[in-house]
Amino acid sequence: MFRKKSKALVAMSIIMSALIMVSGCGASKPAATPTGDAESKEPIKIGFLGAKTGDVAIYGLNTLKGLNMAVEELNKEGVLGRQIQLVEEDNAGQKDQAINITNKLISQDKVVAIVGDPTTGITRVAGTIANSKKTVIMSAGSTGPDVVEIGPYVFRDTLLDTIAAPATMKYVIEEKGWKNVALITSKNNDYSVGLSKIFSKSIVDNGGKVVIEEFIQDKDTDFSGQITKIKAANPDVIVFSGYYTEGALIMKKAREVGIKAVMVGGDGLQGDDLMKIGGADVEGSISYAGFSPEQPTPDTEKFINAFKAKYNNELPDLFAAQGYDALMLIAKAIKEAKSADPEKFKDTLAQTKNYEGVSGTITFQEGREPIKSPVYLLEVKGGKFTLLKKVPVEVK
Amino acid sequence: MKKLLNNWIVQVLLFLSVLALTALSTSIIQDIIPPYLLMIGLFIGINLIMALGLNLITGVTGQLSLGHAAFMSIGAYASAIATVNYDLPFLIGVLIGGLAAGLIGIIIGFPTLRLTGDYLAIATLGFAEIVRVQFTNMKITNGAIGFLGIEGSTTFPIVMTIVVLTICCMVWIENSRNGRAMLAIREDEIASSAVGINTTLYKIQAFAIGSFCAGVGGALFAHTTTFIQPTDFGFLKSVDILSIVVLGGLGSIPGTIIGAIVLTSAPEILRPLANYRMIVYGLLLVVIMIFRPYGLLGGVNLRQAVRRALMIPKKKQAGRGE
Amino acid sequence: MSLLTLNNVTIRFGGLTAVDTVNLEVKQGEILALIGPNGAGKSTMFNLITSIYQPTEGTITLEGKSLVGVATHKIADMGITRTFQTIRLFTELSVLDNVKIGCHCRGKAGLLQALTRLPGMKREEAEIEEKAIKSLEFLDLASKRDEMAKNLSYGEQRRLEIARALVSKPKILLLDEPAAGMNPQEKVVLMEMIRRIRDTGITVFLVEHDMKLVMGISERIAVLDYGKLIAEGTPLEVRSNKAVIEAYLGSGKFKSRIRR
Amino acid sequence: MPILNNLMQQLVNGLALGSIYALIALGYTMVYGIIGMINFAYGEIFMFGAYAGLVLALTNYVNVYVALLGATVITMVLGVVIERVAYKPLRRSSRLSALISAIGVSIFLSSLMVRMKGPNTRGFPKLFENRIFEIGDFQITIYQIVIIGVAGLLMLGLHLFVSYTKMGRAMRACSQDRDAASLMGVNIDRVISVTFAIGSGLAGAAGVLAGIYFNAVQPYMGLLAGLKAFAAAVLGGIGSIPGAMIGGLMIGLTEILGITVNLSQYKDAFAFTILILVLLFKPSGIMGRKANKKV
Repeated sequence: MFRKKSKALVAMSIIMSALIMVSGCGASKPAATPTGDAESKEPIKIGFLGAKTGDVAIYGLNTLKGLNMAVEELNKEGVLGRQIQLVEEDNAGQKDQAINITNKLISQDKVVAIVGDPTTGITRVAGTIANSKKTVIMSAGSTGPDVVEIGPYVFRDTLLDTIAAPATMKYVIEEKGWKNVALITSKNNDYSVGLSKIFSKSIVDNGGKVVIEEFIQDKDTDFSGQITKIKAANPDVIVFSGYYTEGALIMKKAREVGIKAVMVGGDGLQGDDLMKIGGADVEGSISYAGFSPEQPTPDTEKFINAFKAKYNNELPDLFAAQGYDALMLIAKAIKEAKSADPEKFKDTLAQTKNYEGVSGTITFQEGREPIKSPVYLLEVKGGKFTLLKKVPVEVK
Repeated sequence: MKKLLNNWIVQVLLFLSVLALTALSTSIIQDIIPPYLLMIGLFIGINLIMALGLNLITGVTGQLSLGHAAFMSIGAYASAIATVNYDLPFLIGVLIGGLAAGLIGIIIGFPTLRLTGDYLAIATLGFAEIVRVQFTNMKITNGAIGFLGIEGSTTFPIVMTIVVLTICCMVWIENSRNGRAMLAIREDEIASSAVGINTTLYKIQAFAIGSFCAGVGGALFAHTTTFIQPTDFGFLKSVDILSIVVLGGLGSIPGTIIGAIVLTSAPEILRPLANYRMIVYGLLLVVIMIFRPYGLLGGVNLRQAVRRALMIPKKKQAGRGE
Repeated sequence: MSLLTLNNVTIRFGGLTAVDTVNLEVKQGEILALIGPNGAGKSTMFNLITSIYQPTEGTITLEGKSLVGVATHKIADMGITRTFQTIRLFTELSVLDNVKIGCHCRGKAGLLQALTRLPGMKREEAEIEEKAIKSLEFLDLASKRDEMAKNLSYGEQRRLEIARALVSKPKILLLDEPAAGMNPQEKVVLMEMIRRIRDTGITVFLVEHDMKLVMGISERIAVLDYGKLIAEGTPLEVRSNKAVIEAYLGSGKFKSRIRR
Repeated sequence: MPILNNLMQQLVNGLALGSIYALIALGYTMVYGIIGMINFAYGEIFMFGAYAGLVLALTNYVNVYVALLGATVITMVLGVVIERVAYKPLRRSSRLSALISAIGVSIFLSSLMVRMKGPNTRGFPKLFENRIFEIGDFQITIYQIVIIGVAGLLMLGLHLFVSYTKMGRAMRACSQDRDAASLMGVNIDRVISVTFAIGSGLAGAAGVLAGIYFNAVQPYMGLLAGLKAFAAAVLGGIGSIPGAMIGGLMIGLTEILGITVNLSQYKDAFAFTILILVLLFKPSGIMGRKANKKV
């Protein structure tokens, strides 16, 4: 009897504390927007697919931040006189949950388009379903192969590495004269593995040499072993194909042991956290992006300012920018097609040319593969990404 | 009548007709219910197949394994290689997935099953990590980039038929000389060997069958998602499957079924909680364990409970979760 | 005729010699008791016979076949089963299942049979069940067959352990302190039971502290002290053996044990 | 001899990494030794410690010692609360129920931290200036010295505490036989609480040290660190304090040496391969007592 009572007490206290915590955290949650607009036209539903929990949550949550910005902005005027309503679901980075969510969003919530997932793997899985159910899906981060090939409803608005990475290596080797390269790959990150392949080919093509190749894993924190070896190999430059968090940590360690070489990487390094974590140690790092923060289009500037205002002075990262653009592109296509029917606006969307998004100027090629032109090479200077070089890209 | 039912051929026919009925009814259901629910049902089925395998290892034989996802991944990759690289039919691929996992289970089992309790747990955990790293670095699996181009051949009727088949096999094993030996090992290893049970043999048998089930589950998973990466089979996947078995009630087949239903649909049911979903999920695990430490159906004799429920004409159902 | 022969058996754990050059024969069809103070090495002897421990020196043979180095689980098949000093039942299983498991070494069905359920397997299952029920009836536990083993009383648990060991029809039954924790009435019943077991042709070898029981049923008694066999003979002989008396009187521990 | 210098440098790297594993492993070993349960939420306590240190360090008024102490105290309380709420009701249940409960706590804590602080990796403010000492051709940073030093001191302190204090004696008694200890007048609840407090405190301290050394704090940092620390505890012989230290150092060194011999992509497999090999040849771990089979 006593034991039962104490158990009940324990459970009560757990539930109570959970409630308190939930209500405490709840304050910061943006209000959902099922607006009772005077037009009383049903809102256009857009699904968000991405991880809000689990170890890839950061990419999903950042995409979502950008997405929410876009919703807010679009709803000031409405799209075709209707409001945009975002249906967010968390797939925790797991494919089975992603499948369930994609089905739910399409068959239950009746969304017309899905934005997400930031990772290539889940996009392929969700893309197959969305395509077969004739719902537009736009990934705001996937860079791997075999995504848009799934079918006419699958899009992405990322900067593809096949163009930007060789241009970057050409610049590094020819203009900077850094021929001896230390190449670091994050072995459990598909983006990094794919990008490293492109990097190592273009290093050789441009007359450079990979003097040492090292591997890390995403979420690693200790790089002392790799850095010690890199120091011994004495490279001119460190090329890292992964994301900004690991990039910053690698550079911290490198500077700690006295390596002077700078880091060069892909658009995965585009994140304010690179400087936040890396501080002075990432000064001089070179990476590429679809936009230049020094010569921002008015839209980009507006976006950055609004983002900072909304999210506690935080700067948007690449995922936030691409998430924002993804929805804006979809909304534009809906407006132009004058229809929220995916079967109709998907064609309008596929014909997008030179759209000036906040993550770059986007053109969808034949087959919906995006091109962002020009590509900007950026250097970290004074804790900011600054323009180094503009590389135009040919649009077929 | 009773005599007829005891005839082996009649029983086989009966069993086959149950399988056929399952396949038939599920393919009708498939067309009626919305795809969202159907997919949840499908994943419940896949998780259940894997959980039944783990139940045999951990629940029946008492060997704590924290590496079930490794066997799942072996089955997934083996079947994918079979159907994609060698153009074998889907069901053969599933069988190959199961056999590959079972075989590796035996190879791993020989040395590690000498360990007991938590030492075995950590060894299986370590093994799973090694497998994951191996798949990340192999050419044929395409590393972190993932294995592409798997046909989406898994269907609801196939999964459900395999589920029924698995449940039947598990019930038969448990009610046989083998199953009793496995239960005895869980209860007391020394007494088991004193009555002549070759403990190593039966542990490996359980491990092999359990791994086979995980491999089959993995194969079905791969042919559902059509694309697999090593990160799909991390430690947390093993934990998911173990949670199903423990939550349902260790060693209880109906418990495992309930566990699979509850835990596979819990993240979906909890979806409205949005950002607090995983927080609540964590709490839920704790609360269920505090109130039902032996699992939802642990220590419930289902046959007795049903009999009691039938004798007293009350609507109360036996052993309902939640 | 000698059934089980221990020849110069010695086992050392580190520096401690638990059993020291013991020579002992267990004869077909007898009731033999092994007595001695706590820590004399009695249970260790049983563990040596059932191959849980391996002797450092010496040989153990059953009908001429060596038991040294034989895997523990094969011992039961060869015809030796046992009970344990601290009861080791399969507590979460039913009484009937406990006894059925005792039949394990007499069964043949493997995984294939379990999954095909051919008539042969069912016949075997039926036989096992029949044997198990008979064994339960023999030990007066038939009415408890569906109870969980953990719910039995202490005396019932002891009997269940014997039933489990008996069901495979061993040549020798090793009983490790079967009367421990029993009340006087239960002990009387137990004595009767042990005799009946012997009457079915099974040799009984027991370790016991209860002198009344030992003297009452044993045909021969062996006395172990500090790992050495100090006496062997009929109850009458042992009772009047000088070495035994010395050990009994000389060791306060042992004396108190006798009275119990 | 550049290779030798490189090796020396790698040994230092391995020692520093190993010290962090060792600190977490200590907590595992203590809890396991006394109540025989795997506290799976341990990695998350480590993570909470790191965040507590971060929050304290960001207040600007705090130096490294205060951050370390504050995080230790916070995680001590956290550990005790977790034990009371999630484990104590399950003390008499099967080991697996407690394990699942611990997994629940672990999911709860990491998801809670994501809600509270976001999923980003956060940098750790410099609590003191880094300095590099050159010894011959290899260098050791002040961070590495502090990590190895603090870890060594905490371990020594713990060893002395368990060996020579009354509470330590009670702990050892509980690890031998909890019921007997209880009959001898040892307050089991208190011993377990103290065990959880000390173990969690160590994990919290390790969290702050890891935050300073790696300069990174992340809500999911606990999982892999916890698994490896658990492996370290088993490797060294679970229940043994010097064992946890040796196990932690061994795993740290193995990882770094794996990188040194050009197998960095297999780094995580290394630790576990060594673990399995050791278990197979010496199942009770390096320093573990051999459990005699009692019949």
